[in-house]
Amino acid sequence: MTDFIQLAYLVATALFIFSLHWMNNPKTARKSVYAGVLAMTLAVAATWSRPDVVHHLWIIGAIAVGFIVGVPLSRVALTAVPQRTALSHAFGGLAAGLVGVAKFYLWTSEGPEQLTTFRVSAIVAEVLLGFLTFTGSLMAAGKLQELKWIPQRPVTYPGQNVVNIGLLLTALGLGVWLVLNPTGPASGLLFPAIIVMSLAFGVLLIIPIGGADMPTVISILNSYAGLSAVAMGFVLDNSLLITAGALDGSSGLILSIIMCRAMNRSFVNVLFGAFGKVQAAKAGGEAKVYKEETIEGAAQILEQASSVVIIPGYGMAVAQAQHRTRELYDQLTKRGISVKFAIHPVAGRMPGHMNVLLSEADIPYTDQIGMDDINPDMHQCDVAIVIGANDVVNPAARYDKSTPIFGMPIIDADKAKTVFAIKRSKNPGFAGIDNELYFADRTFMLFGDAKAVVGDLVKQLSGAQSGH
Amino acid sequence: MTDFIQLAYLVATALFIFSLHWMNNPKTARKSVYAGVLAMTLAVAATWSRPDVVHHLWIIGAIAVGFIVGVPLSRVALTAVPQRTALSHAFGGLAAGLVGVAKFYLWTSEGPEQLTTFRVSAIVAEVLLGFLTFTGSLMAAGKLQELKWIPQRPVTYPGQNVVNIGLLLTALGLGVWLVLNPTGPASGLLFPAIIVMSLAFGVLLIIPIGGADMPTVISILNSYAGLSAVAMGFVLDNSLLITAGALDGSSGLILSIIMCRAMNRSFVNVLFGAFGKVQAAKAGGEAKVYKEETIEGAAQILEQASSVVIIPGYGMAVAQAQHRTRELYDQLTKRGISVKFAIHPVAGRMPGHMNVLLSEADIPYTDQIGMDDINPDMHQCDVAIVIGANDVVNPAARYDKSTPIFGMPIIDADKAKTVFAIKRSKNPGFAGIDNELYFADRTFMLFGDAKAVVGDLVKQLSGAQSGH
Amino acid sequence: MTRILKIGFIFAFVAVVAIGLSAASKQAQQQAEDTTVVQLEAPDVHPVPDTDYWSLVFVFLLSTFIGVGVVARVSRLLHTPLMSLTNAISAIAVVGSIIVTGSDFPEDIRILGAIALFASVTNIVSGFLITDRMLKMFKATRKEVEQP
Amino acid sequence: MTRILKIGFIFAFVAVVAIGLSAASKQAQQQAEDTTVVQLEAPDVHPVPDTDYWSLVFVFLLSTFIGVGVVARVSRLLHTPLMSLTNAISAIAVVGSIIVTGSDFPEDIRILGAIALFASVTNIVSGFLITDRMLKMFKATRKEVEQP
Ligand SMILES: NC(=O)c1ccc[n+]([C@@H]2O[C@H](COP(=O)([O-])OP(=O)(O)OC[C@H]3O[C@@H](n4cnc5c(N)ncnc54)[C@H](OP(=O)(O)O)[C@@H]3O)[C@@H](O)[C@H]2O)c1
Ligand SMILES: NC(=O)c1ccc[n+]([C@@H]2O[C@H](COP(=O)([O-])OP(=O)(O)OC[C@H]3O[C@@H](n4cnc5c(N)ncnc54)[C@H](OP(=O)(O)O)[C@@H]3O)[C@@H](O)[C@H]2O)c1
Repeated sequence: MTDFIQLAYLVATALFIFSLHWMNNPKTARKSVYAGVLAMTLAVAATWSRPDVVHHLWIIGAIAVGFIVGVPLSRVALTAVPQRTALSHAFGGLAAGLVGVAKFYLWTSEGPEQLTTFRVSAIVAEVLLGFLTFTGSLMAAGKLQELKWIPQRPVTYPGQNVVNIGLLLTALGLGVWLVLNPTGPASGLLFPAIIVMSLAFGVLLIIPIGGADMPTVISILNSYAGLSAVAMGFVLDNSLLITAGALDGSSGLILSIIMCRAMNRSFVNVLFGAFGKVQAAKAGGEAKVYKEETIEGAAQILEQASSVVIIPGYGMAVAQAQHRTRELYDQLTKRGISVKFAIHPVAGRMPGHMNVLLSEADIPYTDQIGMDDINPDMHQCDVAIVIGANDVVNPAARYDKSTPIFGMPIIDADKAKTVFAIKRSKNPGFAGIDNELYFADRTFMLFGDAKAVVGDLVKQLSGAQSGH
Repeated sequence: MTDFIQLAYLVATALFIFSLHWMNNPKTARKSVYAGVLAMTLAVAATWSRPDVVHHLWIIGAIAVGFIVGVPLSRVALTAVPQRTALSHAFGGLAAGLVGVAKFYLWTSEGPEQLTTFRVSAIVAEVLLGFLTFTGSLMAAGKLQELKWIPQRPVTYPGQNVVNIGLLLTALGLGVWLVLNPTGPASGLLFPAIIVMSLAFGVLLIIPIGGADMPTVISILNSYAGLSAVAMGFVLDNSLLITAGALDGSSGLILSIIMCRAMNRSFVNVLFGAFGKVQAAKAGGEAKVYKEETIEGAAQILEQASSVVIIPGYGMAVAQAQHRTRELYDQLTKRGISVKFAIHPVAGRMPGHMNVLLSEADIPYTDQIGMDDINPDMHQCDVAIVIGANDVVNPAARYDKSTPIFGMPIIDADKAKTVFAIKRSKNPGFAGIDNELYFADRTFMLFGDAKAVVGDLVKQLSGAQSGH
Repeated sequence: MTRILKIGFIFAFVAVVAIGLSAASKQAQQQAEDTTVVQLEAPDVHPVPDTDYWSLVFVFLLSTFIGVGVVARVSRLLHTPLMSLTNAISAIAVVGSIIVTGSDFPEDIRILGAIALFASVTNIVSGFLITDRMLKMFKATRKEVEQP
Repeated sequence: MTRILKIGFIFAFVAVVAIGLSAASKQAQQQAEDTTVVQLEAPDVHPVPDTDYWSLVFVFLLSTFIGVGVVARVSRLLHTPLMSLTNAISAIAVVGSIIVTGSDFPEDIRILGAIALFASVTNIVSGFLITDRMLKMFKATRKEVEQP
C-alpha cells in the first residue's frame, strides 16, 4: 500500500477516536458525527484509490443501493431504534463474514502457501463471529419488532445449553482443524460447515432469551460485530480496521456491563438465564390495596409543590407520552416550581432510552438528572411523578433477596413527600414482581394510559390557571 | 523475533499502561511500581533471551554497575529530587543517543542497502533528541544542584535566540541531507557533526534559562527523553519501545502544560523568556508597612480558631520545615481545630512538591486539598498560615496586568479572617513582585526561618497546653 | 535494605527467566528457520510475505485500551446515540468490501464483496444519519416555551 | 432532505478524492516498483526487508492517545512520583542497549552499548526505588500521633 493510503488511514483512526471522545459531553457531541463521517470518507476514498481496485461500476452500484436502503433506515421512529441497531449489527456481521469467505477462496485458488496459519486463524475468527452476529442480530431485531413468526417468549427445552455450547465448541474445533490443515482434502467441506454452524449458533443463542432482555444481547452482539471487524483487520493486515473494530467492541462490552450492573445481573444470567419466562410465572400475586387520586386532586397537590421530580420509565416510551410530559413540565415551571427528571440507567428498554425521548420532546438535558445525582436530594422533593416506571422505583430491590431485582440500585421515589404513579393496570413491570411503592401511605395511583393521564393533568392545570 | 519474546513485550506494554493508570489514586499507586518493575523485568528477560544476544558477561557487568550507581541515586534527600530527575533524563538521552550511533555504524559497515530512508530518519531523530537531552539535562541538573561552575542566573546575549535556533536548524538540515545520502562521501563527517551540534544545542538551550524555571524545562526534557525512546523503537522495529517512550513523552508534555497553565505562561516564554533575570531587576520596590505579630500572640489567636488552613510554599521546602509543620498540625488537631493544607499546583519548585514533603512528614493526603477544592471554603477559614509561600497567594495575580503572574490562579488566603505569613525577610518570591497580602489589614507577619518560627509556635502551643 | 535485596532478587530471577526463554526461543527458531528473527538479518526468500502480525496485535491491544477509556467516559445521556455511532464506525468493514468488490477477482467472489459493500454502506449511512438526528435533539436550554 | 444532499455531496467528493489519490498512488507505485503494495501480492526479493513502518506509526499514535488520557488523570498529589516513574519507564531503552551490548558486534560498538546499558539500568533502579520510596509516604490516615 502506498504511503498516501496509509496516511489517510492514520488520520481516519485518529478521527474515530476523537469521534468517540467528543461523546463525553452533549455540547461537543455533534462534532462526533462530523469526525466520524470525515474519517469514513477518508477511509473509503483511500481504499478506492488503491491501484488494484479497478471495477468502479460495481462499487458505485453497491454504494448506491446502500444509500437507498440506508437513508430510510435512519428515519425510523425513535421507539424502533433498538431493532434498527440490531438490524445494523446483522449487516455488519454479514459484511465481515462475506469478506472472510471471499478471502479464503481467493487464497485457496492462489495456492496453498497463501494460507498461512495466522491468516487462516484470522479468517476462521472473522467468519465465526461475523455469521453468528448476522443471524443472532436478525433474530434479535425480529423479536424487538415483535414479528409474528418469531416467538417473543423464550423458547427453552431440556439440555438446551448443552446443545448450544456443544455446537459452538464443534465449530471452534473444526476451525482449529482447518487452521492446522488449511489445504487438506477436507478443507473444501470444513469451511462451509463452519459457516453453517456459526449461522445456526446465532439463531439458537437468541431463541431462549426473552424479548425484554434483547437490549443487553444487542450490546453483546455489538461487541461481536466489532471483533469481527478486528479479525478482518488481521486478515487484511490493516490497522485502521483493527482500531475501529476494537472501539466498537469495547463500546458494546461497556454498555452491556453497565446494563448488567444496573440490573444486578451477570452476563451468564442474561445469555442463559431465560429471565423473562421465569418471571412471567410469578406475575400473578395477591392484590393489595391501592389508593387512587383524581386528576383534579393531583393537579391541586402539584400546584402547592415547590419541587417536583418526574421519574419516567418504559411506560412513557410505550405510550409515546414524552410530548405531554413536556407540556406538564411547562405548566409546572411556569408556576415557578422546580421540575427535574430522574433517569435510571436502565429505565426503558435500552441505555439512554429516556434521555432520547425527553430530548426529542425538547426538555433540556440539564434537567435530566442521573440516578446517582438525584437520589441524595429525593427527600427534599415534594411530589414525585412516576410515569410508566416500575422496577426502577421498586424498594424491594433494597432488601428482598427473593426478588430478581435484589441489589439493583433504584431511584428513591419513596423518599418524596407525595408520590403519584401513572400506569394502566395493577400488572407488574418487566421483572414481574409487585411494587410496594404503590401501596405506600404517601403514594396515589393515577390509572390509565400515560399519554392520556398526563394530558388530562396538563388540561386541568392550564384550565386552573386560566380560571385564576 | 520469536513469538515468546513478542508476547513478553506485549504483556510489558499492557503493564506499563496499568502502571500509569494506577497513579490516578494514592490508594492504588503502590501497585504502579510493582507493575512497572514487572514489565521492565519481562522486557529485559525477553531481550536477553534473544538468540543473537551472546555476550552475557558484558551485560551482567553493565547491569551490575548500573545497580551500584542507581541504588545510591535513589536515596537522595527529597529536596534533591528535581536534580536527580534531571540527571536521570541525561542518562536516558545518552542511552538513546549511543544506541543510535551504534546502529548507524553497524548498518554502515554491513552495507549501504541497510540504511533505508526510514531507518536513517529514525536514527537522526534518535541521535538529535538523545544527545540534546543528555547535555541539556546535565546543565539543568547542575543549575538545580547549584554547582558553582554553572551560572545560576540566566546568561543572555543579543541574538542568542537566533544562534540557538540557527544551530538547531543546521543540525536538522544536515540530518535531512544524511537521510537523502546515507552512504554519500560526506556521511562519515555528517553524522559526527550532527552529534556535536546536538550536544552543543542542549547546553545553549539551557544557559539562558534561570534556575527557577528549571522544573518546567525538566518536564520538557522528560518529553524529549521519551521521544528519543520512541525513535529508538522505530530504529529497532520494536512496538514496546514506542509505547513506553510515548507514555513518557506525553507525561512530560502534560506536566509542563500544567505548570505553564498554573503560572499563566507559555512554553515559548519559559524557553526563551529569560524570566528570572527580568524579574530580578524588579525586585527592589518601595517598602510598605508590615504588621508583625509575636509567637505568643499568634499562638493565642490560633487557639481560638476553629478552622485553620496552612498554605505551604517553596520556603517550607527550603527550610525543611515539614516536620515542624506536622507538629503544628498535631497541636492544633489535638485541640479539635480542623486543619487543612491548601496546595497550589506550582507551590514549591516542581509539581506535587508540597505533597511529597507533607506526606514525608506523615500528614495524611486526605488533608492536603488542591487549590480548586479549597478556594470556595476559604472565606469560612479563621486563620490561614502561609509558610514560605509568596507568589501562589499574591492577589495581584487577579487584577494587576503589569505583573508577570497576572492571570495565574491563586489560593485565596486573603479571604481568611486572619492571615499569618511566615518568611525570613521583606524580599519578594520567585516572580520578584511585592505581595499586597502582607500589607492587608488582617495579615500579620512572623519573620524568621520557617523551621524556627513554626518550631517556636509549636513550643508555645504545647507549653500553653501543659500549663493548662 | 530489604528493598535492595528484593530488587536484586528480581534481577536474579530475570537471569533465570532469560536463560529459559533463550533456550525456548532457540528451539523455536530451529523449528521455523524462516521466521522474522532471520528476516531481520538476512533476506527473506520465502514466497509468502510473513504478515508482521505482532504489530497488529499491539495495535489491537492499544486500541482496546483506548476504546475502554474513551467509552467509559461517554455521557450517560448519550448512550443511545453512542450505540448507533459505534454501529456506523464498525462499518469500517467497508474497506475490505471495496477491495474484494473492486479488485480483478473472479466474479463470484466479487459478488460476495458487493453484498458486503452494500451492507456496510447501509450501516454507514443509516448509522451516522440517525446518530445526528438524535444528537440534534439534545439541548441545554429551551428555545421557546410553547403554550399547550 | 438537505442532510441527504449533504451526505450525497460528501460521497461525490469521495469519488473525486479517490480518483486523485488513485492517480497519485499509481505514480508513486511506478516510482518505487518494489514497495509494499507489490509485496502483498508477489514475493519480495529485495535484500533489505522493508520495515512495516506504518504499523509502528499506528502504534505511536495510539500510545500517545493512551499516554495523554492516562497521565491527565493522574492524581495531582502524585505528580512528583509520576515524574520519577515515567523516568524509569523511559529507561525501556534498556532493550536496545542489551541488543547492542550482547550481540556479536565489533567491540567498539559494544562498548557504546555497554555504556547505554549502564545508563538505562541506573535509571530503572533509581527510578523505581525512589518512586516507591515516595509513594510509601502517602497515607490516608495517621498511624499514631506522636507528642513533640
Ligand atoms: N434500559 C435498558 O437498557 C434495559 C435493558 C434490559 C432490561 N431492562 C429492564 O427494563 C426494566 C425497566 O424498568 P422500568 O421501570 O422503566 O419499566 P418496567 O419495570 O418494565 O415497568 C414499566 C411500567 O410501565 C407501565 N406501562 C406500560 N405501558 C404503559 C402505558 N401505555 N401507559 C402507562 N403505563 C404503562 C407498566 O404498567 P401497566 O402494564 O400497569 O401499565 C409497567 O409497570 C427494568 O427491569 C430493567 O432491568 C432495561
Ligand atoms: N512548582 C513548580 O512546578 C514550579 C515550577 C516553576 C516555577 N515555579 C514558580 O515557583 C513559585 C512558587 O511559589 P511559592 O509561593 O511556592 O514560592 P515563592 O513565590 O518562590 O516564595 C517563596 C517564599 O518563601 C520564602 N522563604 C524562602 N526561604 C525561606 C525560609 N528558609 N524560611 C521561611 N521562608 C522562606 C521567601 O521569602 P524570604 O526570602 O523573605 O524568606 C519567598 O517569599 C511560583 O512563582 C511558581 O510559578 C513553580
